[in-house]
Amino acid sequence: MAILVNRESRIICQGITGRNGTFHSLACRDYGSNLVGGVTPGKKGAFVDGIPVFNTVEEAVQETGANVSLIFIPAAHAKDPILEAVDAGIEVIVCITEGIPPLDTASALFTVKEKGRVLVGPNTPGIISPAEKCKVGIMPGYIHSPGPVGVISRSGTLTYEVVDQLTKAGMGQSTCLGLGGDPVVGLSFVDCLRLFRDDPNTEAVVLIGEIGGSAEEQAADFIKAEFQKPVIAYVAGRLAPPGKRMGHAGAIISGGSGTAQGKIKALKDVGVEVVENLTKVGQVVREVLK
Amino acid sequence: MAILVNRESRIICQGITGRNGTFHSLACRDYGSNLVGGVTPGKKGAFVDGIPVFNTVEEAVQETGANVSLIFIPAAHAKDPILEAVDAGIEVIVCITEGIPPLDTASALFTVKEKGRVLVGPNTPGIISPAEKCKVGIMPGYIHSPGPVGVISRSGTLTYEVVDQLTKAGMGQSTCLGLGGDPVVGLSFVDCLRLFRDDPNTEAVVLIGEIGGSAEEQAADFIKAEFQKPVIAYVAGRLAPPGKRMGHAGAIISGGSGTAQGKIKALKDVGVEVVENLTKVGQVVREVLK
Amino acid sequence: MNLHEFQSKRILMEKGVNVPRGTVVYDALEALVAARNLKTDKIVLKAQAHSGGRGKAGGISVLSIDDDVKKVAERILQMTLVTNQTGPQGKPVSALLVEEAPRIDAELYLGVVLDRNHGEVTIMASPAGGMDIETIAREAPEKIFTVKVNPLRGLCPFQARALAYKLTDKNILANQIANAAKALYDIFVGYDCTLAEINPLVVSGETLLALDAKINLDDHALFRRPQMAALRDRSQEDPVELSARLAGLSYIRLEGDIGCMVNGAGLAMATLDLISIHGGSPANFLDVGGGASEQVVADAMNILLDDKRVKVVFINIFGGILRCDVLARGVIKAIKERGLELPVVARIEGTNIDLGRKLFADSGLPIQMMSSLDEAAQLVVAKAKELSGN
Amino acid sequence: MNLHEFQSKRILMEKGVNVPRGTVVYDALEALVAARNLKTDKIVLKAQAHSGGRGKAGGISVLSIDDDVKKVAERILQMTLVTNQTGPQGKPVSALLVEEAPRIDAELYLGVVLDRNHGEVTIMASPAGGMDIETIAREAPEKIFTVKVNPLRGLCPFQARALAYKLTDKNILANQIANAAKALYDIFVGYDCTLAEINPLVVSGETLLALDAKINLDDHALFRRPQMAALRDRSQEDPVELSARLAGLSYIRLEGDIGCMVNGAGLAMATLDLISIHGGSPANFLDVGGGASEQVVADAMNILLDDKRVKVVFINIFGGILRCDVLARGVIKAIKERGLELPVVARIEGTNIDLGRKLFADSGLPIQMMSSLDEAAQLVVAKAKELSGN
Repeated sequence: MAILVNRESRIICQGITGRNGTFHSLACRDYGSNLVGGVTPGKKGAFVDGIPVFNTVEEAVQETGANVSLIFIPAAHAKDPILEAVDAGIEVIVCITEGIPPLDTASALFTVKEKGRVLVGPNTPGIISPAEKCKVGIMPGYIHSPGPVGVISRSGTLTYEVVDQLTKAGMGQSTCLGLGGDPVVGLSFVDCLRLFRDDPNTEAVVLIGEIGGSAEEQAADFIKAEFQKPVIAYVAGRLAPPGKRMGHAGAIISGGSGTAQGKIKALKDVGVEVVENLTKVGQVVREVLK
Repeated sequence: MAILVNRESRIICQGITGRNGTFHSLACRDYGSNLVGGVTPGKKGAFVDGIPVFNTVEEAVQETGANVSLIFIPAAHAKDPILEAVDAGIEVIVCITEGIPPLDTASALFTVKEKGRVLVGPNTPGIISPAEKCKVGIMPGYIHSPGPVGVISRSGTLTYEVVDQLTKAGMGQSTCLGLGGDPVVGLSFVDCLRLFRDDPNTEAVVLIGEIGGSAEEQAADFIKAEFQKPVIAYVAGRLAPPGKRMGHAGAIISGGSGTAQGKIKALKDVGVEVVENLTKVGQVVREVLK
Repeated sequence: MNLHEFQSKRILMEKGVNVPRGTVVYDALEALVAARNLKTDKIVLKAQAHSGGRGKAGGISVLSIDDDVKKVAERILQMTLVTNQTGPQGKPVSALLVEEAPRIDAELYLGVVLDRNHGEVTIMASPAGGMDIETIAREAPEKIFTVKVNPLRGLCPFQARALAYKLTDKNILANQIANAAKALYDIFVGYDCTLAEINPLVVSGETLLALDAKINLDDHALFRRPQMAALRDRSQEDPVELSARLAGLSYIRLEGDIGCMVNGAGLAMATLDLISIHGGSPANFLDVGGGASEQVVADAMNILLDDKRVKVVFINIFGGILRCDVLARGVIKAIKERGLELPVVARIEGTNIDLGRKLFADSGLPIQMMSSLDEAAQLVVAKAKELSGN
Repeated sequence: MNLHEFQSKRILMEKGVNVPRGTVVYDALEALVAARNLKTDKIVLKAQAHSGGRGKAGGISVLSIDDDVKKVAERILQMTLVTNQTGPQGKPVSALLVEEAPRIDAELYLGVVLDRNHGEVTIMASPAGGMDIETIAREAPEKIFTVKVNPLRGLCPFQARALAYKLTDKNILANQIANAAKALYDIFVGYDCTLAEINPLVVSGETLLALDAKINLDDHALFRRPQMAALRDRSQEDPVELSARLAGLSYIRLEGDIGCMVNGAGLAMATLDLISIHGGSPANFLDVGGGASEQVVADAMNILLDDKRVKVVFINIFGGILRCDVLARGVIKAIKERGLELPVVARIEGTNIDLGRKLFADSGLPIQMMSSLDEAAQLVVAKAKELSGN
């Protein structure tokens, strides 16, 4: 078991004939994911290393029964494929694209929510469920291993760092997700915690936050109200100066809100084990799970 | 009992300080309706014959607990007050205004439906529930009487004609509604039939249709599937030439669809008693109810 | 309000849709010059009038440049087009469109309407262009593809693209179809249309051309589209309907001999139906509206009395907002000013009925008052038959 | 990207919001002429620099027209403004805004931001203008009124009106506030802003004036707002941050002495935190990004080595998309071209790690490779302390 994606997921890639689309579609398939098709308007009838390409998501869904989509479309045009996926009935949409204008994301998200779908990202490394051999994203698959720890993060390489520690410490992962580094993203910490709460194969959750917004504070409220499994957290950006975007568009302290200190406090206050030294996360998780 | 409005309804009028707004608000109150307030931006603190006026619907709802609104705002600006009523929590919105650009209505309707509210009209005479002494509209109250017949219509004076016949024939009405003569309107025949189906005080329904659109055909489908009470129908416009708007913007036969003949057939096919001579409607209802 | 083909095509061009090269002209010599300036072999002359079926009615002529263009142009410009949409009185030809006749490899259909049931804008496309959409719907419904557009979200590029790929596999055409769909949607929403249609949209080599186009505007939104309202061609409207509209009345010409004045659109339609049931034939639909003043009622009465075809006038009023006394004053005013040569039957009911009846009685005018609507209708029909000698 | 006050005010004016009369000038004599041309008694000189707190830092001066305007203008134009928002290096003054100082009866606040949690555009208004919104939120949260706007539906007139009536009962002011809210919303959405703010929005008699305005644009949407991108004032940017941005890097200047190169924003922040835990102080945030090429890595290395403050360089890479061999080649390339005078500590992990380690080993460069991140950080901090003599 896992959350959101698993061995039954039927995955398409929107933008499959682009450089990144091709590379990562094949990497996902190599990992074990069920890549059933791809979409590039005007390329119907082509194949990417055996994966059939369609003109529209609607066609791809009709022909392949796809229910998950991985999007690699340049930021300036990325709103449209998200809406296309929603309208075609795709349930889980993973948008890797970085730098989509936030108003575009916000407007697409309105339809995503109205139709009850899941958008992971944008600006996310994606999702991976190791025991299910299902990877829908750009993370290096080999650092993951199956196990009982759910990982949710707003960051890419920082997650790899933590996952690497977990795997090396002998603790595999149920599902790892990146929420995305943009100011407006689809799936939230709370959404993921709700899913992990109901996933019997997840015994503990590592939550990797960063400065900006209030997603961690909302996670804290949710944990207090209805999350019983142990949560270990790390929050990046204690040294970030206000008003500066720390690489991620969403990682910005504005007007004194969204600081790492505030988030750490909120999480500690509801009993979350907050690790201050990044390199100790694996060790702390092991102690908690013992 | 009745549908949609009753003696508990707390009604405000948007545009109460205009000529029609004032006249009909007072006429509704005279009939017995619970007119608790009115809205005209900039007129806060004024009173219309004792009825308090507010700047915004939000304020009016806060101060009066209103849940029904009657709208008299010129067509060019009527979309905004509908949305204002929805956002302020008004449950039943009766829009009398005629001639709202259909794209404006369509766009407002999207929010109305998303929030699960009821829009009656636009271009409707309104709703009246005689036994509840509640009138929210512009119909002449005195021709109505309490009783077991529900009346739904796409027309104003044609309804008065029928109601007059019913009252004179000794058959009162539970609730009478005008759906509105515009191409795009909120509440439909099907919506009303569903409400009348569940209203114990309604024993039969008179459905008054006209050319244009397919509301009558949809009503026929619904009646066949899940409406057991007797339905007596009249459909106006058998002589209407195609392509001409017969007074109502919505009463237009386009490309051979929306004809009276087609609607009459659809209704007859599902066992509805279709009266061809308007002047016999009262008589037929009496026979059916005997 | 309808636009002419040439007006619709200009709007399409502004939105980037290709149309055949051409010029609109108003006389035969101009037509000849325009035809020569096209510097092409095959040209087409198209009558500009608000009606479909212009071809069958002789309003469209495909010619070689060596033919007598001037003579054909002259003939078309002088026509009154009678088609199955115009009624027997026909429509005058307002202008002539002189166009190159392009090579046609395929004819598509593209149209935008408002879906009344869901309040969504609907784009329809079909590979079976050339015939009207109702015919396609009847004969080959599987050849109609539609996209529904939520008015808040607007048309998304993927929707236009998906529709286009249903008509063709060729990318170069699909892109043009998608662009045309977007243009047509923008026109529909941007100008508040009731219909925006390109039929046929022809494939001419690798280019898509709007060979014919129809844009109808919603009268209720013209107030905010003044640049469109300015395109109205009053010569295409029935003069009586036009003057009624200017007086604030809703009037539709029919083919019978009983002049009808009613308040409310539904009751007006029902009145026509009732006359028909009793074997009569109404000359018109006329709704004086809920808020009619004495003057508007008088204007309405004058329109009926001016109509040479009318043998008897039937007034059917259920006073709601319109009070019966106002109605009576208006009717009496009109008759007093011009005299009365026709029988008038009136059935009035509703608000201020007693006052209305009294005004009629006191006027001394020979207006026959009836209290039963059914009997009133029968009487009107009988009188009309008697007067027409049937 | 931020706009200057005078740029923001121009945009507001275009959208129909009143601003004080004024002129932007670039030297003191111009300032004097501009002040006289205002033909008013009381004027204000405002330093144009991308920072709040300009008043406290001496960048804003209210003068009588009889004062020595030229002298004050000269002083301000030559300033480097150091405020609590600029960091110790301050911001140069790019220009001077010379304005009339209007009568002020009340100070309101009006601002638009994007609500990250719900993806709704949020308009905030307060009668407690003049102080910043965070201060109002802390000291008088009941004085902040907000309207959330669904991006598909857009701002409805009633929403702007309702917000306005929360600030005033006077219709003449309420209409102006509603119009200003609409203008600010249109600017926010029309130009893809991260912030559009008027603070204070002053009541001056019966007129509303935007006394100060701040419009910040979203860098990710500048591609579709070329007219806005053209307003960028590069003199307001840190030169190193600017050149890093042009090289495709994300660099933020900090105040310490340890130069950091990391891939990924989160890991980069975490690396700073780790250095801090061990008592060190980073000189910068530097994310080379996932898709960095050898050249981009080399550029990043050069930025660190060019920084006179940097005593030791810390490379922390977890290769995902970025392969460790590419990283190694870029670092080696930069060092080979310029030589190396600083100690470099590298901890690399992930994709192609063996190849990366081998490249470093074969290069013969004195780069200290570590496999434990924690130990690497400790080593870096120790080296920095040693070199600074602490």
